[in-house]
Amino acid sequence: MVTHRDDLASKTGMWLFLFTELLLFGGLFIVYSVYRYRNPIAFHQAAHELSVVIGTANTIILLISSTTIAMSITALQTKNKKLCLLLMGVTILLGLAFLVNKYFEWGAHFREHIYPGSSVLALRGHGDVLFYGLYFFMTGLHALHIIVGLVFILVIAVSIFKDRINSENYVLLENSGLYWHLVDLIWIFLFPLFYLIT
Amino acid sequence: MYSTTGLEASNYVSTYNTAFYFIAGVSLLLLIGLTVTMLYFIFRYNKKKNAVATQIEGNTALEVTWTVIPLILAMVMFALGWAGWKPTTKPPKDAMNITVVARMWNFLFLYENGKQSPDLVVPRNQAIKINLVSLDVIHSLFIPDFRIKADIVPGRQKFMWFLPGLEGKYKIFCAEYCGLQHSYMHANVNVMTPDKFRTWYAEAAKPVAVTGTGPGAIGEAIMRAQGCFACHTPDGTKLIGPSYFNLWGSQQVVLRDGKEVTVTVDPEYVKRSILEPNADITKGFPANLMQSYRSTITDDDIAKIIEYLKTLNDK
Amino acid sequence: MKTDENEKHHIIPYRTFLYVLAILILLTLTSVTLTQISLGAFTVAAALIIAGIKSTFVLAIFMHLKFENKMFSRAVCGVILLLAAVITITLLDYLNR
Amino acid sequence: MSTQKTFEEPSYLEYKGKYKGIFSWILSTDHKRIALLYLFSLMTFFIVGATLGLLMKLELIAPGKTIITAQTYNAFFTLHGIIMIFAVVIPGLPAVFGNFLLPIMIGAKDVAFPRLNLLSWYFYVIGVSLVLISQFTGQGPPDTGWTFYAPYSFRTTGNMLPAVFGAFVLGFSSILTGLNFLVTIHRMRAPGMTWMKMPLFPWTLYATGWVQLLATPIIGITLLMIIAERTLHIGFFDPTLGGDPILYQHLFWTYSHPAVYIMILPAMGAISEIIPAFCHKTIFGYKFIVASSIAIAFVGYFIWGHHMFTSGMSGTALYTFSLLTFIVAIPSAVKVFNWISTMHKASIDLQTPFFWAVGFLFVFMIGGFSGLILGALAANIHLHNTHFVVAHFHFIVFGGTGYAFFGAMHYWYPKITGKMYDSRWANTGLIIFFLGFITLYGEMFFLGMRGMPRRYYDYDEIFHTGNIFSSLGAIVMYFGLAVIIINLIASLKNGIKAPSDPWGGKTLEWTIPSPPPVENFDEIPVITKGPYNYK
Ligand code: HEA
Ligand code: HEA
Ligand code: HEC
Ligand code: CUA
Ligand SMILES: [Cu+2]
Repeated sequence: MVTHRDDLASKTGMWLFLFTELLLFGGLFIVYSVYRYRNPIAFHQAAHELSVVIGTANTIILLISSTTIAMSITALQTKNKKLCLLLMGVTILLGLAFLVNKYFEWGAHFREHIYPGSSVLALRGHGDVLFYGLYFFMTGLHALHIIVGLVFILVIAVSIFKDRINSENYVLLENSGLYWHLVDLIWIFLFPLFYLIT
Repeated sequence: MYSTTGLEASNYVSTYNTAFYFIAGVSLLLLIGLTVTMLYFIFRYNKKKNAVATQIEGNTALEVTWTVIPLILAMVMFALGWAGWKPTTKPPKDAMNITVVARMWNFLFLYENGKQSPDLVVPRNQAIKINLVSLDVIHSLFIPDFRIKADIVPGRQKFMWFLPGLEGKYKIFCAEYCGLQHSYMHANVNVMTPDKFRTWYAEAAKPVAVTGTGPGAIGEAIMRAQGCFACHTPDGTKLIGPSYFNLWGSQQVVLRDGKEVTVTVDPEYVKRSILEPNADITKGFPANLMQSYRSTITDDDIAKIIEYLKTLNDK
Repeated sequence: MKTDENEKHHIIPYRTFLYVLAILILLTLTSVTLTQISLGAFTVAAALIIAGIKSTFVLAIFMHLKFENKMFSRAVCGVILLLAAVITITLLDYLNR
Repeated sequence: MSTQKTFEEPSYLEYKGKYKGIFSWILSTDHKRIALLYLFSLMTFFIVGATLGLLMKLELIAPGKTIITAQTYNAFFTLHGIIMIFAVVIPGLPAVFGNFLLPIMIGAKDVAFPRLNLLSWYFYVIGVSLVLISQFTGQGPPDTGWTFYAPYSFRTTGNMLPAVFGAFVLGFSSILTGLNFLVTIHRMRAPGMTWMKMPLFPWTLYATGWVQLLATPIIGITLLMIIAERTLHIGFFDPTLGGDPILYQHLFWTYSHPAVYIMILPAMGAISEIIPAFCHKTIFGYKFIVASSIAIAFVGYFIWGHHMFTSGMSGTALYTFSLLTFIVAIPSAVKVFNWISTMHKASIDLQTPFFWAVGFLFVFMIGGFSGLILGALAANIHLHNTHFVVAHFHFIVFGGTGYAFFGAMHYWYPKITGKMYDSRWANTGLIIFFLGFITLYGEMFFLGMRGMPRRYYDYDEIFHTGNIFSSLGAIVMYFGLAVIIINLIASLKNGIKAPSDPWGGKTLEWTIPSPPPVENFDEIPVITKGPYNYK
């Protein structure tokens, strides 16, 4: 009906959506601050059990993937479709690498019987239950966002491939980029809060 | 009517009244004033009387006035509310300590000498400090005549205090929704003269009012005081928990560590059911609902309870 | 009134992104090493400050806020302040119990 | 500026699109048709919720069991609360009248994202369906009250998951509507419509949009945590695992207090449209009304703690929350004074919508004043969780948002349907309704003052008399509402054709035909004057 295109509206909408995502995690940050305040020692010690190496690796993976998706926009703007698709492909691969790392990390915890509701965890005390509860819930929700972001990027890549999205009309690519950066931003905070408070 | 109880019923009545009646009074005046003004305008400036409206964009001086005056009024209201609340945090040093144990769905008051009572019995003019303990979900101890209420939150150390000033019997309600029998979770406050209280306090440590005679009467009285009948019936009707009817000596299927086992209801089992209810979960009933009575029921009591259970089998 | 805003886009050179990436990785490594040597109470603060700096870079460059209408950056600041205020008010309860 | 009488174009009601029959509605992306979809679903749910309310009142007419069991009563007020809050008053004015009128009032052809708009209606229907499904499946209906307080909400055997997830989905729907409106207002105002030339209803939708956007995610995550708590025993709010039930209350009210301003702000906007239209007079203090909307939205975000005064928060928190609660009352006061001043030296046309506005003012003041009493710490300690609170929120939610909804219904009815309604029946219904309302809820103030707790299936004999009055009021109100609704439905068939501007309104919706054509405007108008220009 209304055929007028308004890129700024689209981008505004995306930003507003990112705000809701921010507050969604914001709620969890509130929970985190309260329980950390009440169980400083248990949090401190539980954090020792997380692997800083994997955490750092994952941080760097996400940072690089953020860079590549940002660069893909420049590529499309300068009409370099091939490079653009390549960069998006790299982003997706890095996202998958992140998930694989996470999988092994979680797997290791599960093998030690550390997961929400486990009786082994319950024996270790309230602070540990809460730390790992938050850890699994927040990183899990974050991983879910990674998956959504990957699908989003994939869909856009297909559109670019089919020239439905091009150098004239790339606001959707920008939006998928924004979403991906948000996922990165949240990780930037999750990382120190869980891995570095030792 | 509750609000007519004397100002002295507790130390909070008068501060409550000050805050309440000041705000209500100012509100009523404003409500009447504004409504009358509005009706007057409607009457005076309706289309028939005033065919052409005068266009007025606004008036900054007026706006400022009706921002500032309500703001001042509101600050007074706030201050009165605060002033009335503040004493609730500071119990006098000589306050008498009582612990209330709240659970679904009854209150039990524990005194320092080990006495237990389903009703709160206190001497007049003696500050009372009640430590609030909940075993399952949030409850709230509410004494309307005293204008006081405090939530009883599981896992938290909290207290409330008040100074009863008038002898008499007053209602206690549970004011936080806590499930099926929430509206039946009530008790009384019994304010006595210090003398009477002393006698009451010195009576046998566990004065459950035994109504009947015969075997099991004491057991029934204990269970009434502990609130067992909120969940269990003696006559076979299923409430929240299994009925006691024909329970004694029967075979029960229970879940133990997630596995089904059949047990006989013997003294051992009843004891475990009362002290560690979550060890064996009767099939078809929810876990975690019945909480341990370790803090309030002794082995002796359990023996009496079993006595009572035995009377509930039809021969 | 709407059209011209839509027309101007800013093309950011690849170089800029790579510089930013280098800075971000450097900051990550700094915060990791910082927290390994114990700074006591400041550890968490340091880690969070670094995370703050990192996110500023991501927001400004990767997310183009620096080149976008001012309205966006104002809104982002507003939302972050709001979240901070909510956390503070919640903690008013917990810190003073 | 006028595009009147140039319609070869069919109205949005007759328009033949790609799809036929019901699909031309449930697949339409036209903001006007979506508004009607919302209207019908919302009225259905409202009648369900209201009937539950009536049944509760019948139960309470006497102590002991009257018509239903305790279990059913508990399930009823839970469902009543969830439906009324999440499915009726929160979407209420924005989803129905906002959708219909926002684009027209700012001179646009549709909202910014029409397909998203339709999607939010689907979320809405799915959300409510989940809530309703929870009633009939699993081990019995949810029985926690609409507040889902921990730890009861994961102790109960009621079928919580669908209900909680339904509320989550409803939140999503609300976010999408708010987002859509914000972008629409930012990007699609007609040329010349500066912020200070925008009518007040869009202004309140704008303020509401921000609250929807920034508060709803908090309840979203909280509800997810309740789900995780029940399924995975994650321990966040479970004291036996170290969690803190009070933290749940903090998170819940961080959303649910701002939510009450989601409910009332658009209602205030509608009243701000109705009053000048029937006074034939520009609104008094336009800028101050705008500013007060924003102030309410902003300050309203920080006062959630006044629902937790007896929970044992720290003194500092109590102090802060109580103080801010009193501050948030000031912008509401400013609005009331400006509305009443608008009537000064006006030329008032006494029509049904205006009566609703007057009724709104009266009951809103009572509701607001009782809110002040509850905001005072000393008074709250006694009144918290009594029927005084129930009276407060019915006065302000039903009396505020509900009256404004019905006022808006009668104000924009000609525009939406193209028909006039019978105003004698409309006024009769209003009077019966009003009398029932005051008897029903007025009495609850006194019950609460005497100490009758809320969510009580059974009560002490001393509360009996009051409850009889209150229950009779409910029955009277039931008839009033029936008259109103039947009249509106009957007028669809019998009403005479409505002109494009039956009341002499000046905002843009009155410059186009009734019902509006599909594209709203032949030509986008150019705005040069303020919204309420009666010169
Ligand atoms: C539309 C929804 C709505 C609105 C607008 C309000 C508005 C207000 N509410 Fe209400 N409230 C609810 C819906 C709403 N509330 C609900 C649903 C609950 C219960 C939830 C539950 O537990 O289930 C509740 C509960 C509630 C409580 C908690 C009660 C308890 O459980 O203990 C409190 C306490 O402070 C409160 C206060 C207020 C105040 C101060 C305002 C103010 O904003 C009111 C401002 C208006 C005025 C003051 C009137 C106009 C002013 C004048 C005419 C000028 C004169 C003014 C002065 C002198 C200051 N509300
Ligand atoms: C918009 C919000 C809204 C509305 C409109 C209502 C409307 C009503 N409410 Fe409710 N109420 C709430 C929001 C609302 N409520 C909330 C949030 C709670 C808290 C829940 C909780 O504790 O968790 C609550 C709780 C609540 C309680 C407290 C329960 C308790 O604490 O014990 C009671 C008690 O009587 C009650 C009664 C009513 C009644 C009688 C109506 C009446 O509905 C109003 C009268 C209307 C009718 C009776 C009839 C409707 C009309 C028709 C059916 C028309 C017929 C049509 C044709 C013939 C075409 N409500
Ligand atoms: C909050 C409700 C509640 C209260 C109060 C309660 N119970 Fe129970 N009770 C239950 C439930 C539910 C079960 C079944 C699940 C289980 O075994 O834990 C149960 C099981 C039992 C059983 C085992 C019955 C069987 O069929 O195997 C006994 C015995 C018992 N309760 C005794 C008591 C006594 C004695 C009291 C009071 C001192 C009491 N209960 C108070 C809820 C309650
Ligand atoms: Cu205990 Cu309600
Ligand atoms: Cu509130």
